[in-house]
Amino acid sequence: MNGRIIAFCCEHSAYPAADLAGKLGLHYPETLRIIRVPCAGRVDVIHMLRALEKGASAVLVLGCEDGACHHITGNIRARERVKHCDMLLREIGIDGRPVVMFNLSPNAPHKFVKAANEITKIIKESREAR
Amino acid sequence: MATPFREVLKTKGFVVTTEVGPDKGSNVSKAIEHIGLLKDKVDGLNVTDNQSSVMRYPSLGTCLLIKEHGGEPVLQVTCRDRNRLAIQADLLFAYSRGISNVLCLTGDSIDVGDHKEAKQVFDLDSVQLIHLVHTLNSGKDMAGNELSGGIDFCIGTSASPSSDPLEPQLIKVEKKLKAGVSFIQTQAVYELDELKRFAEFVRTVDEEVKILAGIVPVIGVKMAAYMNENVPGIFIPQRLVDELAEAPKGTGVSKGIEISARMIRQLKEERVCDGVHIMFIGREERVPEILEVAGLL
Amino acid sequence: MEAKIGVFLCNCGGGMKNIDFDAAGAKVAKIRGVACVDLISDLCLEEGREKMAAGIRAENLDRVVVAACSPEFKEHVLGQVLENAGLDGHLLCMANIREQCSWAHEGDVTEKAVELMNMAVNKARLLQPVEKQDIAVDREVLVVGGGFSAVASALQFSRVGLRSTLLEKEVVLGTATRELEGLHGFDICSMIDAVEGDTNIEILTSGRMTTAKGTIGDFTVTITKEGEEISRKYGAIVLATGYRTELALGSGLELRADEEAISRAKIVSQEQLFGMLNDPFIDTKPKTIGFVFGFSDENSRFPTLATLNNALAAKKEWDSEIYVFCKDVEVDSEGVEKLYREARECGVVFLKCEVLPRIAVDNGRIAIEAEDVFLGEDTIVACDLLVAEELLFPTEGTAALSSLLNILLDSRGFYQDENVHLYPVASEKKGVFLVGGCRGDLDTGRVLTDISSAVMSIDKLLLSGTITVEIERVKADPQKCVACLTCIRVCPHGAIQLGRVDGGKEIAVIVDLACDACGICAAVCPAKAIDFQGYRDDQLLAQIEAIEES
Amino acid sequence: MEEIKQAMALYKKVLVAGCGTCVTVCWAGGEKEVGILASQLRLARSAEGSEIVTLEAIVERQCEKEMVAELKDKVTEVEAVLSLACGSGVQVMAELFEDKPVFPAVNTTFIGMPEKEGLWVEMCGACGDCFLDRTGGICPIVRCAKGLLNGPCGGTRKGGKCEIDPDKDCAWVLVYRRLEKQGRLDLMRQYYTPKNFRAVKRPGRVQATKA
Repeated sequence: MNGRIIAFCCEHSAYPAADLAGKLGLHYPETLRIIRVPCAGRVDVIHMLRALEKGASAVLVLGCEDGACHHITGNIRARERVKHCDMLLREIGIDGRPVVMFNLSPNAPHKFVKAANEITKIIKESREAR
Repeated sequence: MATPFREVLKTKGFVVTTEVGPDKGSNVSKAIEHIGLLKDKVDGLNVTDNQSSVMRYPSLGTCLLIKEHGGEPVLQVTCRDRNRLAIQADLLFAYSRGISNVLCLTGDSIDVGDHKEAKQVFDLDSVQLIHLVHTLNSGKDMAGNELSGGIDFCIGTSASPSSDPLEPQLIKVEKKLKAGVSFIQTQAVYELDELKRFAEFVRTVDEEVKILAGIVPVIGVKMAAYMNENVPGIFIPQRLVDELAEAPKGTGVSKGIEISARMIRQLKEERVCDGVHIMFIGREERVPEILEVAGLL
Repeated sequence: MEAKIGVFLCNCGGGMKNIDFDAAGAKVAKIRGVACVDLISDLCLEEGREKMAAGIRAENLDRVVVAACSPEFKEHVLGQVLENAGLDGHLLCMANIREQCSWAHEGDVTEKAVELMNMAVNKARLLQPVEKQDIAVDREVLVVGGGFSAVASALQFSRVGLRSTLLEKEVVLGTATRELEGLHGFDICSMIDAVEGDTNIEILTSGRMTTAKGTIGDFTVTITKEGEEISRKYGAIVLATGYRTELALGSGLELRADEEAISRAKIVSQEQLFGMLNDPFIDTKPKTIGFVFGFSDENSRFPTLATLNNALAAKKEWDSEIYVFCKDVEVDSEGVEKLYREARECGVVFLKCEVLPRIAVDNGRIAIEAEDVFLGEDTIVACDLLVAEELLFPTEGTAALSSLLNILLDSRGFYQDENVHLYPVASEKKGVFLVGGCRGDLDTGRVLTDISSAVMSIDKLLLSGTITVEIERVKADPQKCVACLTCIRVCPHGAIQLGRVDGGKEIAVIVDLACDACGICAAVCPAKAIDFQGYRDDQLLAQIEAIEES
Repeated sequence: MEEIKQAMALYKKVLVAGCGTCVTVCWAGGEKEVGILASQLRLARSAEGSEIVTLEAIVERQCEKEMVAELKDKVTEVEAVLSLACGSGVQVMAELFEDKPVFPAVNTTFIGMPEKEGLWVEMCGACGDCFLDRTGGICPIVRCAKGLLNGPCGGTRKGGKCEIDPDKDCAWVLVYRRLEKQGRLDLMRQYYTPKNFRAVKRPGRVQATKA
């Protein structure tokens, strides 16, 4: 594991929120690597799994708030897939490398930073538990 | 010796039957106890066939016990566990040992029982099963082969007068009646009017058939709620639930018995049906109490 | 052939002090496929961009990575630079080393910047050009409805030079609207006159849409009018099908059944009250009037406006005593604050309540009982007339139209806006717009705003007669597609159809004009047959792989 | 998955083979699922500290020998094959490459149709003695939990739902409603003799007689 967190960020919400966080000087862990996607609904289970295979310690999928998805159902589908991916990981006994979905709006940089910090905390706690 | 059930149906004004539920295991002492207690108080003793798809001591075996102890058994046969070969063989055996009443049922689904991974059979359905008994009665098996030594069963079946929607059920009842049965045992009923309507329908198809109303005492509000929610084809009206709720703690069973006995009296007085079939699962020993309160002893 | 990638770094005129650009440049130069690395300090200026174009030409690059600020700002401009240098704009990939690296962290982040560039180079290697094409569009607009929003939309379309058809199911335009116009303060009759005299507007009354096929710029609609079928082509469709209301009687605001019969006539809507106020022959003028509104969570400003106007008129015409029971008076539309002050000054009493008042019959009058949250005590007012809260519902044909056009309805049965904040008058189907009451907007001001933005959007789309479209940016591979219909069923924009390419077997065909490039189809495809240039599976995975290399 | 994981425990290099037809359409064994399963296997192995090499392939129709044969090179390379095809695909694969162990990765359950995107319902039991003409086009053999031929059992729940699952419709109530609508309820009143459950002798074998 190389400690990277892969964050798939929807270009209608999370990506501009991340930009705004930078602009406002809100800091978050350097391990975060953002991959821009046109909609959280573009992110498939295989992308999440491959990120873990390549050594990521966690995967974030960040999409629009409920009811505000630019593509109507993209964020809902993304959440279902994250849930499915979580199930697949539990099947093979992998825990402590979370795959998590958050919803936020483009003007919510604090929520973006919170998501980044929260997942970092989860990873840390599960590492200490082991 | 008990009077053959067929004779009872023809001659007695108000027929009373009840059930003996076999135990899980080979120890039959409890069944024998129940048989002794009930055999002279009722006209027939039904034995359930792996009821609710829970595996138990067989219906056939318990019927033999009843016969041995001088009672009149009614063999319940479902289509769930046996294909047409097994059913025919069992019926031949039963008749050869003096069992001459059979109740033809579809059977609950495997999914509700305790062997959920078993293969369901349902080679026949209940209408086909009735036809099958008639075929055997005529001295032939289903494949048309002659039998050495015929049989002569008195055939009954079941019906659900409270189903929703009711029409498809009635079509099925009509088919069963046309196939030829001597008696119908209904699912538990709590509304007199419902049963009246059902009996009316039955009479339009078959004037001879005897209708035995199903009686299941409800012994508490919780049981009522559970049955309304989970047991298909049963509807317990609110006024009965209220009556149960008002009963002092610890008197639920007596209250249930009282309500059932009242229902039986009404059925008899108003001549709604030709008899009752009492199902008091797990409390067979208190059946005489119902009969007593209902004035049937 | 291996791609020749050029990397252009911009230090934002010294705005990223925690990155060592020389060191970063040296590292990036070693990545496979990188042909040149240039540090340009002013990519946001014309000069910087000219340097970049020159670099592309000089090195004969075929892929470009720019490491600079967020692509949100400059991606389209830099794409143009590539186009000017003879490359397709889609061959650009940006590494966001400013907002998401330098500015997001304290201390030296050179290494992270290099990693981000590595991710971008990995992706750039796999980029492919996307062809563009001008597609001719129909310049006519179909406006469904015949009320205020529909008629006003048609008039505005005419003003910008677009022809439109008004499709109304009733025999004449404005049937339901005529009764509302006084209350809403517009004059539907003269608007209808204007429409009838306008050669840019065709009126189809007693007509219903029976089928609708196609996509933005190219809708084919069949209309049934008096038993006859008419087929027409339109570039865009505007739904202005309005709303209907019901008095919110029930859930508390109701009379007992025995009281109902005698006193029901004393409960009226805003519209009925307006009618009474304008009836010169009214026999008895109510001495006391109670208004109840604002308890049903409607989003509209209209109840406040109607109450204020009606209350002022009743004061003036009848000199009635007036009590208003409401949760909130919403005065944030233009001129409403002034109306509210006027109402208070002439003696209208406002009572703020948190829960819906109870009503009962008292001596032939209607008693309204509620707890005033300011006084903290129960207040009972006996009224001769109660103007009750009204609930809003979509008109009866809404559901049928939505399924014809394949657009969603919200939980209340109104058409669903594509995005409440960003694109309120667009439906999720490109080229279908929603205005006025059918999306829950009632007050005239807001409806006019709806109409203007819809007309502006459509004008921009259709005026030139063509739309420039990216061709096959999202495409199903005919070899791999098994026509399982999954993508067709999930596409939120209704942009995928079953069709044949070059007479082959039936497969999923993505209509470029209607596609909004979300990639949901590419994610769900069980055969992995759909490629989305720029966000292809291999392109996303190439970025992921970069973290392993680091 | 636990089953697959255990089955694969002995091998270091396997072929994960999907099928491009039915199982792709029902989201069980197309390229997407092949990719996910392979990734899951690799992750599981690496979590145990070992490794597994996975090749991935899609066969247009895994029930066709000629099409499966195209995988020869890949199969030669690996120690075992994990097939995401239906039961027949798995068996064709196993027959064709007799020397390699072939493992099924999906449990084939039924012949159905999509009710909506992502939901499939069983429609046909391939009994070989079709009854649909008498039931208004609703198969009671598979859509009734008990496969009854002469009407509903006594277990029908309120509103015409099935005894075993309140989310499923009682097939016989559906039959009743459809036949009622068509004015053909007499079909339901008819008595149907026991069904020929051996219309197809297992193992099934059908020889086309046309051309």
